[in-house]
Amino acid sequence: MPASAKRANAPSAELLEKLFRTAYKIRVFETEGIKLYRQGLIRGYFHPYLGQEGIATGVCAALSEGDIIASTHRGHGHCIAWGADVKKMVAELLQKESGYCRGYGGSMHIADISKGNLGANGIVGAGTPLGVGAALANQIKGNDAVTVTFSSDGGSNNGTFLESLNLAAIWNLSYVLVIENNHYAVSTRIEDSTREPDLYKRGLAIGVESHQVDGNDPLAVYHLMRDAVQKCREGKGPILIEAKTFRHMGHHVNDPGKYMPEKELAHYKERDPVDRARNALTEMTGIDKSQIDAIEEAIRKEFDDAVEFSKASREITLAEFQQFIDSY
Amino acid sequence: MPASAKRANAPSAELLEKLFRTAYKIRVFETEGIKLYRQGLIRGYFHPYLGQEGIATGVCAALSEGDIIASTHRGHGHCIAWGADVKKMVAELLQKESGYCRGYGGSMHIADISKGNLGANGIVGAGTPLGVGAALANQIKGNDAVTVTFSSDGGSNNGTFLESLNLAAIWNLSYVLVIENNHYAVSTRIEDSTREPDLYKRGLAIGVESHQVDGNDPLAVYHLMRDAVQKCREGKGPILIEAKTFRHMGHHVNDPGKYMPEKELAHYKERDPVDRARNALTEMTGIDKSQIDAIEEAIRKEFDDAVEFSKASREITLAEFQQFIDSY
Amino acid sequence: MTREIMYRDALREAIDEEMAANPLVFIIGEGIAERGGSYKVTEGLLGKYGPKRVRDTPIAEAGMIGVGVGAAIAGARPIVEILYVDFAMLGMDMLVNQAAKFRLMTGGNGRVPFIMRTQGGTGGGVAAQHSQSLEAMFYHVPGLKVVIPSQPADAKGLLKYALRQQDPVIFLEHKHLYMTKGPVPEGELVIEFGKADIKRPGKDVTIIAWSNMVPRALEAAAKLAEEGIEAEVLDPRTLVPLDKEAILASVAKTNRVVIVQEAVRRGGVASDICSIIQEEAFYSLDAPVEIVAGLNIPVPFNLELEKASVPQVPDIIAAARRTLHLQPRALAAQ
Amino acid sequence: MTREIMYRDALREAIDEEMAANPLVFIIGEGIAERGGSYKVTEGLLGKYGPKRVRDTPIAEAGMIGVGVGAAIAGARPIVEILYVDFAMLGMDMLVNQAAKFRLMTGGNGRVPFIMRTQGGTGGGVAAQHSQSLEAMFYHVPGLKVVIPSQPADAKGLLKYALRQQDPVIFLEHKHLYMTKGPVPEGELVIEFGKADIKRPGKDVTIIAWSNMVPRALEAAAKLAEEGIEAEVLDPRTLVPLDKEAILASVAKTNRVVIVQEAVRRGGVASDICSIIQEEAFYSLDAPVEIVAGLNIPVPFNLELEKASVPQVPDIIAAARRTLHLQPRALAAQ
Ligand SMILES: Cc1ncc(C[n+]2csc(CCOP(=O)(O)OP(=O)(O)O)c2C)c(N)n1
Ligand SMILES: Cc1ncc(C[n+]2csc(CCOP(=O)(O)OP(=O)(O)O)c2C)c(N)n1
Ligand SMILES: [Mg+2]
Ligand SMILES: [Mg+2]
Repeated sequence: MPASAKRANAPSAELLEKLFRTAYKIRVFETEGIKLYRQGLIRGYFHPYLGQEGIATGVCAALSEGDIIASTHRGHGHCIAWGADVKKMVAELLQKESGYCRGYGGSMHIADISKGNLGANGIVGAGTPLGVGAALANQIKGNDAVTVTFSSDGGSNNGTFLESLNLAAIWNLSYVLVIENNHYAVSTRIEDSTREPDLYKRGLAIGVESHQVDGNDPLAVYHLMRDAVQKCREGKGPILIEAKTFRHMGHHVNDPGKYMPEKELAHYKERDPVDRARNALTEMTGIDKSQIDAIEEAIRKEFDDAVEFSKASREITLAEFQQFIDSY
Repeated sequence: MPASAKRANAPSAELLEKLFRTAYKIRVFETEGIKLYRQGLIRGYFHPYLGQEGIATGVCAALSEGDIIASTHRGHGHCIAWGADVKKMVAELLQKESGYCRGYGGSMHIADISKGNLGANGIVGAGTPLGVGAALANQIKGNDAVTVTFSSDGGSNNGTFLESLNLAAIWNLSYVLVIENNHYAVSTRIEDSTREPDLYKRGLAIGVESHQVDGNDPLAVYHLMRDAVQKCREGKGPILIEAKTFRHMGHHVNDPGKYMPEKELAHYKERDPVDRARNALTEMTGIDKSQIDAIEEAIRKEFDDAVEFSKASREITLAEFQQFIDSY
Repeated sequence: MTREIMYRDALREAIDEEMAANPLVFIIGEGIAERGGSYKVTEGLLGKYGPKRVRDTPIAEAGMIGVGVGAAIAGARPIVEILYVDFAMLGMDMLVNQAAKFRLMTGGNGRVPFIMRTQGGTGGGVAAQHSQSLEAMFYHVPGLKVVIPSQPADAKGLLKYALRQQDPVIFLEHKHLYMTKGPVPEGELVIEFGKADIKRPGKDVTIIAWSNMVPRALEAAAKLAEEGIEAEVLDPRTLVPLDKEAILASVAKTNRVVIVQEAVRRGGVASDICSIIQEEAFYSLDAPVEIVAGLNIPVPFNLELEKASVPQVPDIIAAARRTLHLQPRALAAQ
Repeated sequence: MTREIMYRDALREAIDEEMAANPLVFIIGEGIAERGGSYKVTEGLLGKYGPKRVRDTPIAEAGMIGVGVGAAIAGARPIVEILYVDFAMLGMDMLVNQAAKFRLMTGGNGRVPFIMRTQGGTGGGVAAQHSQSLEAMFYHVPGLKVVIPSQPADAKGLLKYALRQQDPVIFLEHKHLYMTKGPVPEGELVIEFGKADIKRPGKDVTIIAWSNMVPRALEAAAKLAEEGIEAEVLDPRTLVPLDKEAILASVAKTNRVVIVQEAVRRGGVASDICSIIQEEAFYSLDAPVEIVAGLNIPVPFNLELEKASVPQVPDIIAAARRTLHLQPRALAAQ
C-alpha cells in the first residue's frame, strides 16, 4: 500500500516547519562544512549528505525521545535530524575537546549515546547489526522504543545485513532499517552491484515488511516512517524502508564525481529535497517569504556560531590522552 | 515451472541404475560408518547423510567430468555421489596415511581437488563463497564447467550466502547452489531461524533463478539439476535449488535427535530416497530382485574391502609431520 | 563453605546469579536455550529466565556478535555464546572495529559491556577448524579484555566480574576443562581482572600458563618436585589486563621462566609476555625465557599428530630443566 | 637500468607483467576497474586486460575474500584488493579457517595461491577504523605468508614472487608509501620470500623495521650517525617466512636491538621477533631488546594524538641510545 493511501490527516504547520528547518540545517552544515574542509580546517574523511536530506529529515521527524538511531559514514544529516548540537558537531570535525567525541572520533564516528545516537560508522553496513542490537536491548528492557538504522545501498551487500535483519525478524524487534539507495557506492553503480536494484525485496525474502519510497520527498518519507514506527510500537516490527535518492556531488569532498551522469544528476536536483520541504511549507501553510528567510538566517547563524565556538575550543592534551590510554 | 514439466524424455535404465547405486552406496557407507564410530575406530565429528541421499545422488548424476563440487560438514554423501574411492574415504575417517587427506583432515575435511571435489567444510556456509570462487576460476579459464555448492538451511544464514551468491549473479557464473533444507540446524528448527522457511526466495531477491524440489526424490532432483546445468553451460547461471529433506537421525552420531517429532520423521522415512531410487529402478526398468541384490551385495563388499584396506594402512609418522610443518 | 563443582557448572552459576540480580543480562547463542548448550553451560536457564533472556539463534556468528555489541552499547548486558572460538573469526569486524574501538571513538562517552563466551583448544580429533587457541588475536586489539580461566572458581568469579564491568570481554573457555572439577566457595565470588593467581608456589623456576595448560603445568611441577625442582606455576587468568607485577615478582624470585601456551608459537601471547620480561627483568634472568607452545601448523585430525602439535607435560618439564641448565637446549618448537 | 618510480607504480608493474604472462591472474576489488583503485595501483589494467580479469565488486569483503580463496583452490590466481586492512576483519573466517588451513586439511594435496592486497597504517586523520596495522593477526595464523614491503623495488619483486608461489599471501601495503619513490631495475625483478634486506649497514645497533617504519628507521639511523652511532637497519620484508638467520647474524654483530612497529605494542610481531632473539641469542645481547611500537589504544582522529600514538623518529633514536646505555630507560610505550 503506498504511503499516501495511509495519510490519516494533513500535515500540521508545525511538522512542515520542522521538516524544512531540519533539511535546511543539514544543507547549510554540509555546504559550509565543505568550505571549512577546503580551508584545511577539517582533516580525514568528509562524506556530504547533500541531496539526501529528505531521508534523515522525514525519518527522524517520526521518532520520539527515547528512540535510537545508528548511522553510516555519511552521517552528518542523521545526526542533525536527530537534534544534535551543531556546535559539538563542528567542534568534533575540528578535532576539538568540545566535540561530541572530544576529537577522538571525527566525521565518521560522531555519536551521542546519551541521546540515543549510536553514531556514524566507518565500516559500511555495520550500523545494521548494531541497530538491531539496540532494538534487542529495548526489548529486553521492555520499553516501546524504536531503533532505526540508516544504511546504504552498499551496506545492503554486507552479509550482516542478512544475518542481523533476520535476527530482528525472528525476534519481532521494534526496528526500522532505512536503506538510502543513492545508486552509487563511490563510483560503482547499484546496477553493477546487483541484478535486483530494488533492495527492499531483500527484506521480503526473509519475511520482513518492506517498502520503497521517494527519498527526496521528506513528507512521503515521514508518512511512511510514521506508520512503520507505529507498527513497531505495536510489536509488528521490524520494517525495512528503501528510500531512493541521489548525491548532489561526489562520494567525499575530494571526489569530483565525474562518473555521475549529468542528466540523472539534473533530474534529482530538480527534485531537491530541501526545495521540496520549503515548498511544502510555503504551499501548505501560506507562510511568507520573510518568515522563511528568518528561519534560514537563524540556521546559518547557528552554524557560524558553532564555527566560532569550535575555533575557540582547545584540543585534548597528551596528558589527557595518556590518562585515557591507562584506563583503556 | 515444476521440474516434471521439463522432462524431455523418460529416464534411461542406465541413469536409474546409477541413481540407485549411488543412493545405496551412501546408505551403506553411513550405516556401516556409524558402526565403526561406535567401535571407537573413528574419532571427532561424524555427521551422517542418512535420509538426504536423494540430493547428492540426483545432483551429481547431472554433472560431468571437469565440473566441481564443494560440500558441507555433512559431506560423505556428496563425496560418494561425486564418485569418490570409498577406500580412501574410510581410510581418512580412520586417520590413515592412505586416506584422501592422509589423516590430516577427517570426516569434516575430505576433499579430492584432483577430481574437482573441493571438500567438506567445518564452517557452516563456507562452501558457498568457495564454490562461487571455483566457478569464477572456470570463467577466467574460459571453460564451460559447472560448479555446485551443497549447502544447508543453516548455511543460508551465514552472511556470505548473500555476499557470494550476489557476486555469482552479477558475474553470471556457471554455478548452482543447492540448499539441503533438512529443517534443522542441530536442534533448532528452520521455523525458529527464519520467518520465511522457503529459502529459495532469498535467491529470487537478488535476481537469481531459484527453484524448490523434493529432495527425497532423486529423479526429480536429477531433472531439475540437469536443466540447471544446461542453463549454466549456456551462460544463464547462477541457479539456486532448495531441496527439502529430513535427517533420519540426530545431528551427529552422538545426538539422539529426540527433538525431531516422530510423526514428521515417519513421514519422511516413508519417502526414503534410497527406497525411491530402488523402486524407480525396478518399476521403470523391470530389473529383477536378484539383480538388485547383486548390486547391493557388491556395494556392501566394496565397503567391507575399504575397511580392511584402511585397517591395514599405516598412519603418518611424526617425521613426515615435521617435514610438512617445515614446508608450511 | 566450598564445594567441588565442575567448570561448566561454575560458569552456569555465574550466569544464573547475575541474571537473577540484573534483568539486563541476557544470553544468545546456537542451541543454548532448548538444548542447554553444547557443553551444558546454559542448561536450565531457559526454564528459569524465559525465552526473552535466553535465546537460540540461527547460524550467524557475525550477526550475533554484532547484535550483541549493539545491545551492549544501548545499555543491556549481552552474553553471546560462540560454539567454537574458530567461528569467532566470522565476527571479527564487530569485535575489532566496533566493540574494541567504540569507547575511544566516542571520546569515552560510549561503553560496551559485551561478553563473548566461547571455547578453544584441541580435543579428540575435531581437526583444524575446531581446535584453535586464538587468544592472541584478541590480545592484540586494544579495548578488548581477554579472560581465560583454568579452574572452576576462576571461571565463576571472573565471569561475574565481567558481567559487572563496562568493557567488551572475550571470555575463553576450553573444551577439555568443562568437566574438570575444583573447589568453588559458596555464595558471592567475584574476581577482579588483572590479578594473576599462583597455582603452586615455588622458587626455582616460574612456569606461566593459562587455560588447559595450567593442569599440565601443575602436573609438570609435581614431577619436577620429585627431582627437587620447585616450580612456581603462575596463571595470569586474564591476559588483558595482564598482571605484570605478579609476573615480574615471580621472575625476580626464580630468575627463570617457562611460558606455556597451547596456541601456535608464532605470534602468540607467550612471545609478548616474554618480551615484557626481557624488557623489564633482563638483568635478573639466568637463562633465556623458554616458550613451550603449539607447533606452527593447523591442528591435524590424526590423534597422534594432534597430540604432537600442542604442549604435553614432558615438554614443560624439559623446558624447565633447560632453564636450570640441567638439560641442553634442543631446537624449540617453532 | 634502474629508474626511480613510485611504490604504487611498482605494484602496478608487477601485476601488469604477471597478468601479461599468466592468463590465470586476475584482480577483484572495490573501485579497482573503472576508477583504477583508491591508490591508483590498478589504473589502466581494465583497459589492457578487460572486465573479465579486472573486476569491480560490491562492498562485500567476506564474499570477495571467500570467492578469491575458492578461485585459488580451483587453480586460478586471484588478487583480491581490500581497501583498508581494517576491512579484512570482515573476511577473517575465509583467511584463517579456509585459506590458511586448506593445505593441511587436504594432507598437502590442495594449494591456495591466493593474494589479498591491502594497506594499513595511520595517515591524516582517517581515525580508528581506517588506521590499523594488523600484520600480527595474520602472522599468528600458520599457512598465511605475510609480505610487507617498504620500498618500490621490494613491492614489485615480492608481488611478482607472490604471484608465482602456491600459498595464500597477505600483501600489506602502507597508505603513506604509495607515492614514495625508489630505484627499481628495469626488466624482470622477482624477490623470494624470507630474505631480509639490510637497508643500511652498521655495527653498533640493529634496528629492525618494516613498512612505513623503514623510512623512519633510516632517518633515525642518519641522525644517530651524526653522533657516531652506526645503526644497521634491517627490513625483513616478509614476516612469514621470517629471515631469522639474517636477524641473528646482525644481532651477533651489534649485540643490541631495537624493533620498530607501527602496530600496537601488545601482542605485535615485534614481541615475537624479540622472543626469538632472546631465545636464540640470549647470551650475545648487551642490553634488553627495545621495542618501539604503537600505543595500546585505537588510533584517535585528532592529528596530534594520531601522531603520538605511533612511533616517530625521536622515539627510535632514544631507544637506540638506550641499548647503548647512553640514555636511561624510560617507561616504554605500552
Ligand atoms: C566494509 C567497508 N568496505 C569499504 C569501505 C570503503 N568505503 C567507504 S564509503 C564506500 C562506498 C559506500 O557506498 P554506500 O554504502 O552505497 O554508501 P554511500 O556512500 O552511497 O552513502 C566505500 C566502498 C568501508 N568504509 N567499509
Ligand atoms: C560457522 C559455524 N557455526 C556453527 C557451527 C557448529 N555447527 C556444526 S553443524 C551445525 C548445524 C548445521 O545445520 P545446517 O547448516 O542446517 O546443516 P545440517 O547439519 O542440517 O546438515 C552447527 C551449528 C559450525 N560448524 N560453523
Ligand atoms: Mg550508495
Ligand atoms: Mg539443516
